[in-house]
Amino acid sequence: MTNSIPELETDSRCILIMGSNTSEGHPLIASRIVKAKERGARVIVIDPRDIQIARLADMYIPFRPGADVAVLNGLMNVIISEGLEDKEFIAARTEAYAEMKAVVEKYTPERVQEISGVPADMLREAARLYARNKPAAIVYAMGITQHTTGVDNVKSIANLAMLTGNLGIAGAGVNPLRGQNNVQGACDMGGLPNVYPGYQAVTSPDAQKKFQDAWGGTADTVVGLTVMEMVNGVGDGTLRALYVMGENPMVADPDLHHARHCLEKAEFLVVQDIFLTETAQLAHVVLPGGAFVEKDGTFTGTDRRVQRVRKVVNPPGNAMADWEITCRLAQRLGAGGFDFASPKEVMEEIARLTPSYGGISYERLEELGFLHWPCPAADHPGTPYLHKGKFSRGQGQFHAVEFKEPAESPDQDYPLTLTTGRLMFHFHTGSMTRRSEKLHQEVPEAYVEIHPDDAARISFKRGQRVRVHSRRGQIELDVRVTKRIKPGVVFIPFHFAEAAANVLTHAAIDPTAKIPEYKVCAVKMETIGVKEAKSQGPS
Amino acid sequence: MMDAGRHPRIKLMTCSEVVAVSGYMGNYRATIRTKPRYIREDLCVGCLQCIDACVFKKPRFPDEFNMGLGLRKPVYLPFPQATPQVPLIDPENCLQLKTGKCKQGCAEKCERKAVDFEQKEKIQEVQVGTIIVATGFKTVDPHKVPYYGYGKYPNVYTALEAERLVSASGPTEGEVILRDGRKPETVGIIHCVGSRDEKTNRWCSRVCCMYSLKLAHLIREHSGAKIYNFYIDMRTPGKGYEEFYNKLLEEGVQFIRGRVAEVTDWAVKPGEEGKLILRVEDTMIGQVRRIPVDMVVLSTGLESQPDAAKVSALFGLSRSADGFFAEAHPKLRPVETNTDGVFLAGCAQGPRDVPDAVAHAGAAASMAIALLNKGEVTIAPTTAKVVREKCVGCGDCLPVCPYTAISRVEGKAEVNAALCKGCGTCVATCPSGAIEGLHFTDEQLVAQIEGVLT
Amino acid sequence: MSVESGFDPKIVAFMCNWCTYAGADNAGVARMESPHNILAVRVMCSGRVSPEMVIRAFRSGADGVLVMGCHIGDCHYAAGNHRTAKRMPLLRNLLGYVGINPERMELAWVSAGEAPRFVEVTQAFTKKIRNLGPLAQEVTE
Amino acid sequence: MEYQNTLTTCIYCGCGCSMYVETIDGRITGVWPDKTNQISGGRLCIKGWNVTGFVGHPDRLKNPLLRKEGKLVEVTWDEALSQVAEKLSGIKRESGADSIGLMTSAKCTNEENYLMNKFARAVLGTNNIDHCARL
Amino acid sequence: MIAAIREAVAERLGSCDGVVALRRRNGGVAPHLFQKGDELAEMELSPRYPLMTVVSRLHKAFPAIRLGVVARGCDERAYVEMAKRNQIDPTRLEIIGFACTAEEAQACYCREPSPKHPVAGTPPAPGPPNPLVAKYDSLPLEERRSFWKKQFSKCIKCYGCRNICPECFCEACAMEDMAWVEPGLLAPPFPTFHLIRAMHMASRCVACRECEHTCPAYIPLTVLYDLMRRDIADLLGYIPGADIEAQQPLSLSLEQAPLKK
Repeated sequence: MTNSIPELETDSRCILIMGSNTSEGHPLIASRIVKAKERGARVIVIDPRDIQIARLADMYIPFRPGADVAVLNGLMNVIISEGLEDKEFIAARTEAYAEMKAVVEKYTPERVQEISGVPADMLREAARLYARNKPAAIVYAMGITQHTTGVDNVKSIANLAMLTGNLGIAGAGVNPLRGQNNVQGACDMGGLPNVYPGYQAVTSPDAQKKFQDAWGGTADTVVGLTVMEMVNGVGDGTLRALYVMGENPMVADPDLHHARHCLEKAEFLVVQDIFLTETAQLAHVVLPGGAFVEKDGTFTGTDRRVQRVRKVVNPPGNAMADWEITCRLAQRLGAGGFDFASPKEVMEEIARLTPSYGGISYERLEELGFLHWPCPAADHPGTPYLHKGKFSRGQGQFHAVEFKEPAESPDQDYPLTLTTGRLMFHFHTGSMTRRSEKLHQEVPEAYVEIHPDDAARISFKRGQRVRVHSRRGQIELDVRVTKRIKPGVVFIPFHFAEAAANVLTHAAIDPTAKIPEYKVCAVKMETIGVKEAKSQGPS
Repeated sequence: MMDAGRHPRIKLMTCSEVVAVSGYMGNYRATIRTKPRYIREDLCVGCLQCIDACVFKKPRFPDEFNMGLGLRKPVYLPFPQATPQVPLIDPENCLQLKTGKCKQGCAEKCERKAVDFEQKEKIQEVQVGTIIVATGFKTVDPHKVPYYGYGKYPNVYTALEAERLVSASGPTEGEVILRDGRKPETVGIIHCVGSRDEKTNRWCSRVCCMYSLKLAHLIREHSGAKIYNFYIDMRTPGKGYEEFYNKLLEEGVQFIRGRVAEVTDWAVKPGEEGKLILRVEDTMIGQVRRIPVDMVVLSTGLESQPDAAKVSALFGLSRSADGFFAEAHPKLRPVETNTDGVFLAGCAQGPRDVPDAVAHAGAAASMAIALLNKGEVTIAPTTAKVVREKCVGCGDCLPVCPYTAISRVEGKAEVNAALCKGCGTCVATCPSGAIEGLHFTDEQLVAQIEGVLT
Repeated sequence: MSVESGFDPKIVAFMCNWCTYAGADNAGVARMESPHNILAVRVMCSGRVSPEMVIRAFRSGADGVLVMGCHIGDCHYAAGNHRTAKRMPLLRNLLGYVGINPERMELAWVSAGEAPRFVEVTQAFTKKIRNLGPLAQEVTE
Repeated sequence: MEYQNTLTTCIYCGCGCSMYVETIDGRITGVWPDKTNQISGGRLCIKGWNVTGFVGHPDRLKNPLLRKEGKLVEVTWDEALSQVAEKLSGIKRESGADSIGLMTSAKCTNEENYLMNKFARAVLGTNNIDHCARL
Repeated sequence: MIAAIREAVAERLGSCDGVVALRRRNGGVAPHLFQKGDELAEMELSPRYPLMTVVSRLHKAFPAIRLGVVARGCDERAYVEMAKRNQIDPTRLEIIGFACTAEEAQACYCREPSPKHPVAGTPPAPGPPNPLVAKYDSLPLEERRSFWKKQFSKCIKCYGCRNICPECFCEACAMEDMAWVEPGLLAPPFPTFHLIRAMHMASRCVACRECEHTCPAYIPLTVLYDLMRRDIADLLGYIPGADIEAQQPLSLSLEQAPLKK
């Protein structure tokens, strides 16, 4: 996030939520938005599903999944045509505005209505609401990114923010809500094939030299493989070994039949986790890790907020904290520089090698509770919001982005659009939440949300189950009929391995980010026998 | 009474009362207090020598059995057929017990040394399977009907006192002699005293008509006096009862249908001096008459014992509006109560005469024995059951149960299925749904709600 | 919404087995006319009806709820209805506080012998609910 | 008799709520929301309140497992680590570091991610390290 | 004020095995069991936590220990209701009470902003009744329904109101009972989910306001609970937390605890 979460409550005068089921995905950020609403902030929600956060929105705009760029360009079209853009900000701090403007002018509200189903006047009203209430924050999540046009979507959002000067000021910004507790930290720490810790590019010789000197040895300057490529790699033998820590690709990866096929053929698979997940069951070696209450360390929240994690109990049996396992394994391989006594010392090394974490230490965290990176020096207070005065790359770059259809759109054979996503009560592949009794009892098994019209079309009756087919596979599920979804669109949560949504999704990925398109694929549905008639209540 | 005393499987505990009861059907524990008799039952053979040897040569104290008409000594046998045939010593009047200074003639006279002034009150606990409450009735206190002059005029007797007068073993060996020694020539017997009357008891006590007829017959036979019976309705429901009534009609007993207004000694007409005058409206001839008599007998009705409230609390019984103990069902279960294992026998449940009481008691005994013989008991399936893991022991349910079927065991509630009647009030009271009402569980009732609404 | 509009209210009536249920039975045996809207759910004692059950009845689509039992003092289990007499007024107020018309819920003592009273109570209540109109949609969506 | 409240950060979504995990004699007995945290401010979602729900679950892995004749069998740390070390160094020798891939985790701590990235690059010498940020 | 309380605690550590209070730790404040030798300087008085829940857990975990607790008015009232329901053993607890400040009493709309025998702090004037109660109580029916439906539609079913409540100590909770509430729905079904708790609060709520402070959807829950407390006082003359001897009336018969109107 370019800005920090509290600003939504205290400073934002308008919050545009797109592709984020905030109440379920980020409940306490939704709580800040509820408070902001009470303070008079305007809330716009753009989502194919009438999610809970939409119920307190000033404007709720349902649209066709995958048509994100069209809608965003449409908003910018209205803002420019009505002269609501921040001309001064554009002139002073951006570049390549003209090319973007040329593309955007083609996206009249009428055309956008045709592409995305958003009524023209609703689009105009939303654009005015966003432009006229500054500072305005854009909040988004996987609804924007999990597309073959994911990068385009994010660029369009950046365009919209820069167009209205909503960057570098409190309460504004482009705010991706990172889904996991430490996905931000994992990226910060170099858990990506193309960057060292602190986003220092692997392709830069200086970076390579820096780490070569620090560690006494490092990889070459060629970008490594992504998750998808690694899975394919073990499948076709280009990769002979795969070491998986705390991940469950067997449920999280797209096109699970393909993923299973590859992983089963891996020559050597090591899985380090706290449960025998679906992936671990295929492994040659399984190493028992420690849960978060069994180790010390830090997490970095979605607004770059570094906070302490403290050990409360010992790991069960002979399980060991993950950092200890990595150190022991490294020492076993004769490597130096892994004899850390505690995570505190690891953080000291991180601070030395990662500019943005330069001023972060356990002592400071103990006293302040948290620090926002970038925090270059020990006396630096941390940076709640970025791009104040100047973009790190200098001038903000506009991108001319054309709308592209998603990889797979509905057709006669598969008339419905499937979108997948999260639930309040579960987390990712459910290995933790489905083993927490109070969460399991809320949603014990998978279901599909369908609109009454779609239900009627397959003459669905209460208590029946359905089988959902895609070109990749099929799964059987319970059903929840609700008006809170756009007709023609169905939703399946992806937490349930036995009815994995990702059996249906396809593996088409965004060319740059290589992120699979979970949010859109074409499916069809048929009813199957009645499960023992559960009292569904008056759904 | 004799047979019960001697029956090997009946343990007769006289001078005793139940002070506490706990447990439930099949497992009752009763705590019994036995007052001291001051004569050892195991030693005394009933020769009654001690009575003669008492320092009081002549009986001086009112004999309760004869309603105070006769007298007795401090050491006495309550009544001739008393079981066990063992005298007892009245602590209020016995010099030794009252003052500690007496020649103890009785003790010396008794060769078996049965007299024991040191005897103390004894408390013991008894394990029983079932309980039969047969605490009987009390006759209506005649003072409640002041206008009949009981206590004001000496010659107004209650039926029970009259009974003692006509009894051969009574104070007057059967002679009907008034308190002032005269023999009555005319006797008036008033029915429904304290019965069928808003001011006292509304119910008919069922037995007074017949015992009034019996008294009429006996008094006439023993004293030759002229008998008047004043009644509202002559109720002779039993076998041979109506025939007995006809016999009395033939013997010339005067029956006047009307409720006696009052009994006074105001002599107005000649021949009324020294007599008790009963003013009554004779509804047969529609006139008010004044009947002078020498003696008045009040046929008092029956009501529940004064300590019925205490006894009902003791055994967990409820009481019907008339104060008698409430039976489980008036027609179908007259001897059972709402607390399983506790039965009612005789007038404790309501007024009835001897044959009915015997039949009622027989029914109670058979029900109790049937229960004991079965060894185990089939209880209603719709009882409540506590799911121990869910119960946090807050105790909100404990005071709810009218049958005290819920108790706290190791910090958690537990329902005693034998006592539970399945009303389900505790199930609804429990905030965390820790008590399931079998056959009426929440799920079943919700299914019904959903069923009727679709 | 008056009668013509075809709104036929659904009223869940919790009836105690010993008094009201028997009273209803007697009403039927005596060929008395009681409204078909009354949907009976038999419980052993009115004390068995928990507030949660009444709320669930509304949630499941009832337009009105009647809780019926023995008169105070007549309870087959001595004091089951005492607790009902205390819970239901509290619940009735609470329903009012969250905007469900308290008139939609009533507590009525009807003994086994009062068949006419059973008919009178149910008819009056049904008429009242008919005037109040359906609650169902407001609660669920 | 030991009663402790330890402040930690939630394992689930990216909000970054923090809470105190309550332990009595080392046993986890509850969770208290941290009222001073800027985001949660004394409030938690259902996952936050039940954040320790899975910790004591019987399914927790307690010992390293090694696949022998197709079945995963419990082994000692020593045997497991040496097996992994030999295999990885052998593959690195025969086919080069880039024939090994590593997946780190968004649920592990910064320190653990850093060490994993250091292990991949410094020890093995490959840039094949990614995690599910992109999933 | 805090100095006086620290002294009282230090002295109580003589007779008690430990004193439950708040402690500053890891950059925040949390409940803690102070025992002999602990650093009392770390003790704090706010932000508030339901300390009686901690006392209850410790009493159950250690059946023999004797505890002290630093308590405000609402903590003591919570203790009274919990002791009555066997969650805290009164014979093994000593209360070190202190009065709230005037602002705290105002903020909490608290009628009794002090325990009965405070060790420190002079009891301020009671706070005004929550103005929202009168306002929503006077709204016409339709407006009330639309208001509460909108409020409850924000609920994210975190169970926080129940988890933080000192009076919600049930092992199994009716709000999670499938018979009453269909699981897994957001927002939870109106009105079942919320009215179950409101009904239970009638004879238990001691108005400590923690539920409202911990609600992520900022739902004015205590408006409902204040109304329920008013009702049970009017109907049955019972004030939760007032008298440890008084049995809660809903379980008693009409003879034992009659209806006042």
